[in-house]
Amino acid sequence: MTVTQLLDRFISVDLLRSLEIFCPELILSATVVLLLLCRMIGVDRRIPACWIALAGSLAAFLGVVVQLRFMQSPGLELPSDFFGWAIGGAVRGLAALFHLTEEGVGTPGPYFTGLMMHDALAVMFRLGLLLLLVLTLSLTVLTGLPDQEDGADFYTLLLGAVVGMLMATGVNHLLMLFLSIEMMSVPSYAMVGYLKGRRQSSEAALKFVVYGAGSAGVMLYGLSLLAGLFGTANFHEFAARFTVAMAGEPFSLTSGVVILTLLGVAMLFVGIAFKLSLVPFHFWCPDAFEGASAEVAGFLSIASKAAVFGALLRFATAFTGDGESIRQLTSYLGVGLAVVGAASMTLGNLAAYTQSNLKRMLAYSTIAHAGYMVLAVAAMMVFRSAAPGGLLGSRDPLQESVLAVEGLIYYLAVYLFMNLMAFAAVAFIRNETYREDIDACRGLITGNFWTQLVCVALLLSFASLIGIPPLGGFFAKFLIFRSIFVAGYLHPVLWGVLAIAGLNTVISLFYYFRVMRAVFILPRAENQRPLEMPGVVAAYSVIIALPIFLLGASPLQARLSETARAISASLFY
Amino acid sequence: MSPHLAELSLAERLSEVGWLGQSGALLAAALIHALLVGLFFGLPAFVFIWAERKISGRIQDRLGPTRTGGRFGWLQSLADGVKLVSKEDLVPAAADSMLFRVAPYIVVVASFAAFIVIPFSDGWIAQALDVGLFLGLAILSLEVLGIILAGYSSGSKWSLFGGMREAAQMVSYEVPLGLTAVIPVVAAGSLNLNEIANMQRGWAGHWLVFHDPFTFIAFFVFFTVTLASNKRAPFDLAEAESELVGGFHTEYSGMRWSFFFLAEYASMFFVSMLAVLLFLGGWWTGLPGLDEAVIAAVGGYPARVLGMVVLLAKSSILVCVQIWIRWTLPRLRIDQVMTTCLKYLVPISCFLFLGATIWPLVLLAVLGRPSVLPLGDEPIGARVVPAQAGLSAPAAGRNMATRVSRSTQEAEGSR
Amino acid sequence: METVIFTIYALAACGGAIAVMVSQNVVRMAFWLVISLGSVAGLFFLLHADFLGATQLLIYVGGTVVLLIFGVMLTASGPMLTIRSGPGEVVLGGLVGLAVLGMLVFGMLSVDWESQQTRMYSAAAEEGRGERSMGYNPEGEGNTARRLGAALLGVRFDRDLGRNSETLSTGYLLPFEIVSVHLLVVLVGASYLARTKRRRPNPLEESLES
Amino acid sequence: MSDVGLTPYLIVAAVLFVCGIVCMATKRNAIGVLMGVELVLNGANLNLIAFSRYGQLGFDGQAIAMFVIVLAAAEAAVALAIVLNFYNNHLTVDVDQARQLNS
Repeated sequence: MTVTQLLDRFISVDLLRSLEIFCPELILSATVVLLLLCRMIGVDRRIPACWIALAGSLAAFLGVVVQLRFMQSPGLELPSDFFGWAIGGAVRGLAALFHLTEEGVGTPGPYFTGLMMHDALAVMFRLGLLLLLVLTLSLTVLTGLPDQEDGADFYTLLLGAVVGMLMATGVNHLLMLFLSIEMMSVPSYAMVGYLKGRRQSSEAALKFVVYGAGSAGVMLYGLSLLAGLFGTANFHEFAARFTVAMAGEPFSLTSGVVILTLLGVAMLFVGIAFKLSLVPFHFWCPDAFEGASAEVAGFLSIASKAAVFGALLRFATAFTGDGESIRQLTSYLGVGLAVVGAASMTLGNLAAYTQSNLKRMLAYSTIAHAGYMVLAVAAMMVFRSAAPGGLLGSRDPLQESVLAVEGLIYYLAVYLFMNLMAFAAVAFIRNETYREDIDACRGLITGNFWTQLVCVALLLSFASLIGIPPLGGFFAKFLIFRSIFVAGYLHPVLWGVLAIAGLNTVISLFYYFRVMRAVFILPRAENQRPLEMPGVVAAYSVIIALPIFLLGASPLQARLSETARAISASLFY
Repeated sequence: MSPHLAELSLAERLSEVGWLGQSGALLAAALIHALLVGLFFGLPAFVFIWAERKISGRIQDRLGPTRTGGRFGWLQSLADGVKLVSKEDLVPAAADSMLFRVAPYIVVVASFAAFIVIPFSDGWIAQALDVGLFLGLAILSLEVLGIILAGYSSGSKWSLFGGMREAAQMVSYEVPLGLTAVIPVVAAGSLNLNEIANMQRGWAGHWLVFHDPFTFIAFFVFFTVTLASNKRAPFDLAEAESELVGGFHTEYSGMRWSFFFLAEYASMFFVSMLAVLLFLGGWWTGLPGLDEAVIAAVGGYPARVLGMVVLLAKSSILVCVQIWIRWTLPRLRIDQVMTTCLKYLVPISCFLFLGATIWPLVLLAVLGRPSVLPLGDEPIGARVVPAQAGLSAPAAGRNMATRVSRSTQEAEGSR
Repeated sequence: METVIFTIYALAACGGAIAVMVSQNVVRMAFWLVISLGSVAGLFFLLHADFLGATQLLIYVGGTVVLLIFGVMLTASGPMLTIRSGPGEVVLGGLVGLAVLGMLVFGMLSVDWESQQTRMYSAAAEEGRGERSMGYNPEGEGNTARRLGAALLGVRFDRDLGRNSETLSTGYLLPFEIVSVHLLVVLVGASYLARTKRRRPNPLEESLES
Repeated sequence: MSDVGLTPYLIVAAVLFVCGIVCMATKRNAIGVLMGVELVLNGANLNLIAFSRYGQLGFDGQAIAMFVIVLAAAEAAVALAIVLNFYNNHLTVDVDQARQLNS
């Protein structure tokens, strides 16, 4: 093959398709440039930066919607009923607008010469992330976080971080893993320090950046060990290469390959655990969230978690395969993850109990929820390590891992709405009372009608965070607990983890209840007037709180859960 | 021995001598190169300090410097050297003594090491790298470290101000420096200085400065930026003697002080050589007839010595221009220095860079060939090593330098 | 000869790193860091990664460290320069460090790298990728700029040329392009943070401050 | 010409990494911590390039190391801006003095 042929081939086979799949990221990047250009030529006096950012992220969101549509029904067939036909027609129009085609977006598989992976999972995660971006943008517009002058800076950072997150959901290469984690971290350091005149904010940013840079360094070292040991940086070659490297030796902790692999994975996990705020690497989280504004904290708590879980799923599945030694490794990693998860939820819930600052309390609750979610990945790893026809009996390990990942996806979907609602409520309360501690919420229910609506939305979100039955949070937790229970047949340690998780759910009840008590039962302090929130704030709260219901006890629940299962299956088949 | 040195034509040539043997030839080649690099580093200081005195004396009508020190005052530099060596080496009490002592060495080592990437003539290069230009700029950028450390460690506020100014200035000017240095690279398609210089063989119209309008402007921007990165007037804020006493070297005396000066003149010479190699045809005279006549008359190898003389002459002219500018223009203020860089030089060099990348495409579309001047038989775009040669068959197409030198040798051998 | 050069660079790199760790003065730390990073650049040259060595010198030593020293000068005033760490921390950190180092070195020594490489090579050959060379092609040593450039373009001439395979080898077009967006965003963020205080105060912030 | 082989490079990289880790753990000056991070990143880069020369990683190691250098520079820039911002607000760069947020 000659140089020209190779170039032609690269452009025609790979590049054009990759660019199609990459369209949401491209749109966001273009929006960033547009934002800065507009400020340079002074257009931002007439068109505020937030509208440009919102338009860009909506466009990217629509692009992903079309991609998802292609994934679900190849060829974009039009359904017979009128609404389906209208929606299908609109999607077709959008597809033509974005130049998305069946050959490009519709076919799953690696793109950009194997650096990234395109499948339903990636598309779904990106859809969620872009939805969150749109919601966060609207929230900042409502609460007026960036002023006219600095709007372009803030939205540039926000969109830049989201580009990194979108990429993290589809990583298939160690470099892309590191790159996407850096791309989401570095702008978020700056976002945490966004209120730069405020002492707390700069302190939070300093802690975040110092710990973040350190964990990124450790992660990179682990990455270099793995890449060197396996002689490749592509995820899908890892399992095979590990088997080759072991060369038939038994799996033992004295073998150099095993030591280096475990060290490498552990170091790489340091970086991932840092972003997920899992237990030994969680200490930045309360400080950073307390110092940052509530909008930024809410965005980071959801978005960086979701994106990194996407990356973690892919990284974890790279270490699963056939062969005795790789099975051993997988089960070690799975049990290790489960222990980390149990530790995080315990510490998070216990520490949250003593907090008086709302954001700090929510930060600890975030740590606990990350613990629940990582259990799903742990269960998935344990299932993947099962030898065929082993202890699981009649259950199919692969099917069970699909269910475990389904639990994670469902949890993340619910978590998006319930956690965003909680942080949005903090922002609304701050705007009214200029305070962010639990006492500030006392007697919130005595406010005007709109304030009461916000209170109800907050109640829904907290109830779902606890996992009270009819709401989405319950089903999400149930799915994960079920997977952990089944995985316990393979590793009895997981039953212990399950017991801890159950206990934690009870503990969490108390601190969420403290806030609820302040909001609904305690009277307003003497010298404080009842709050009067604007109606648009209440409308926003209702829009976010509604899906918490829909994902719970609603006719849609079964369909949503099925969608999540189909999506999680795309990771394995 | 480092693998690169073994490929050098000089070593190959020496091994033909016979009684030297293979390793002896390598050693001899290494010695000769070390000597060359050392000379190129050390001599400019003496020559150009003398030149600076003479030129400034003429420019400002000051007769003193033109009358002292032997015939034409050539002994003056030597007398300076003797004086500096015999002076006491003081370390102030407030200084951080270790850093204070080390800082001049960093500066000297940086500007000395930069010369290893310079081809003095076709193939005469201490370290034949295909990233020569990039490495040269990288090493040159280390000089600032020594100056900052000197400024900081002196324990004097004048020095600290000087160091800070230097840091701010260098860090900002590195951007346009890099961008303008890349423009001839874009035109030539190589980072190898030897290759770039050899591509400018032939008529002076082949010199990259005349390659397109963007390289033409880029040359002047490059020259301006190198003035700043060498902290030469009008950008000599780091040592502005009328405001900061002596800037970063206020507290230095004797040998250590002279090291800073040695380094300054050496890097003046270095950037001038870089400019000549990148834009002004390197060791080619610009008259193909003359080049060929010389090669035919004295043979390929001695012709390189003459090539080196050509390179030296061109660079010396540029150094004289630097001196001329120093004694003509007033010093800028620090804010003016930063504005010049960030508001003017950076956008200009970005624009030039974009232009230089688009130019060949425009020419191809309009004229159907990648060069305006129909000079010579091969336009510069065609002279770039085909990508395939460098990539798929590395042994065959190692780099142009060795190939050119080999072909010259073969020609000699056949004769 | 290579061993001698390697020893010099390796000792300088490790010595510099240890001095950074031990030193208590920030500016001296920066100096030792320069020594260490510069020697690492030397090791890169020894490993025939010329472009990387030059990049290391230009970006790390000439850029990042200068930036760090700049930061030291802007923030350091007298006592801040030598903030000492407590002895307990030092002992604990040292012990943990030694443990990690011991584990890493033990792992590295107990892997037989040569046989690993042979096994990987034969495995790659079985998968039909036998053209993949052992290690970085020593024939083209040092000639890295063009290879790297082509890889950043997204096409791996060094691997895919002369091979009729359906799949293309990993090219780095995407990171190369997207890193520019990242740098732009980061630049905006850094300049926002380092800019002087805004002109009109934000009432929200003031109230939160009190 | 003698060849050094892979292991010595890996050990140098491990020493750099560990020095960086200890530096991050023990330094109280924020800029000192950042210097530790630089050391860690350099250890990783040296690993990558050593594997690229002697291991099966091939040219990918150099490409990855290239991006790492760029990303590290970007990170250092933001970190430094944050340190400056912190200094403006607190008049210190001591990380242990950053304890307003502990409750």
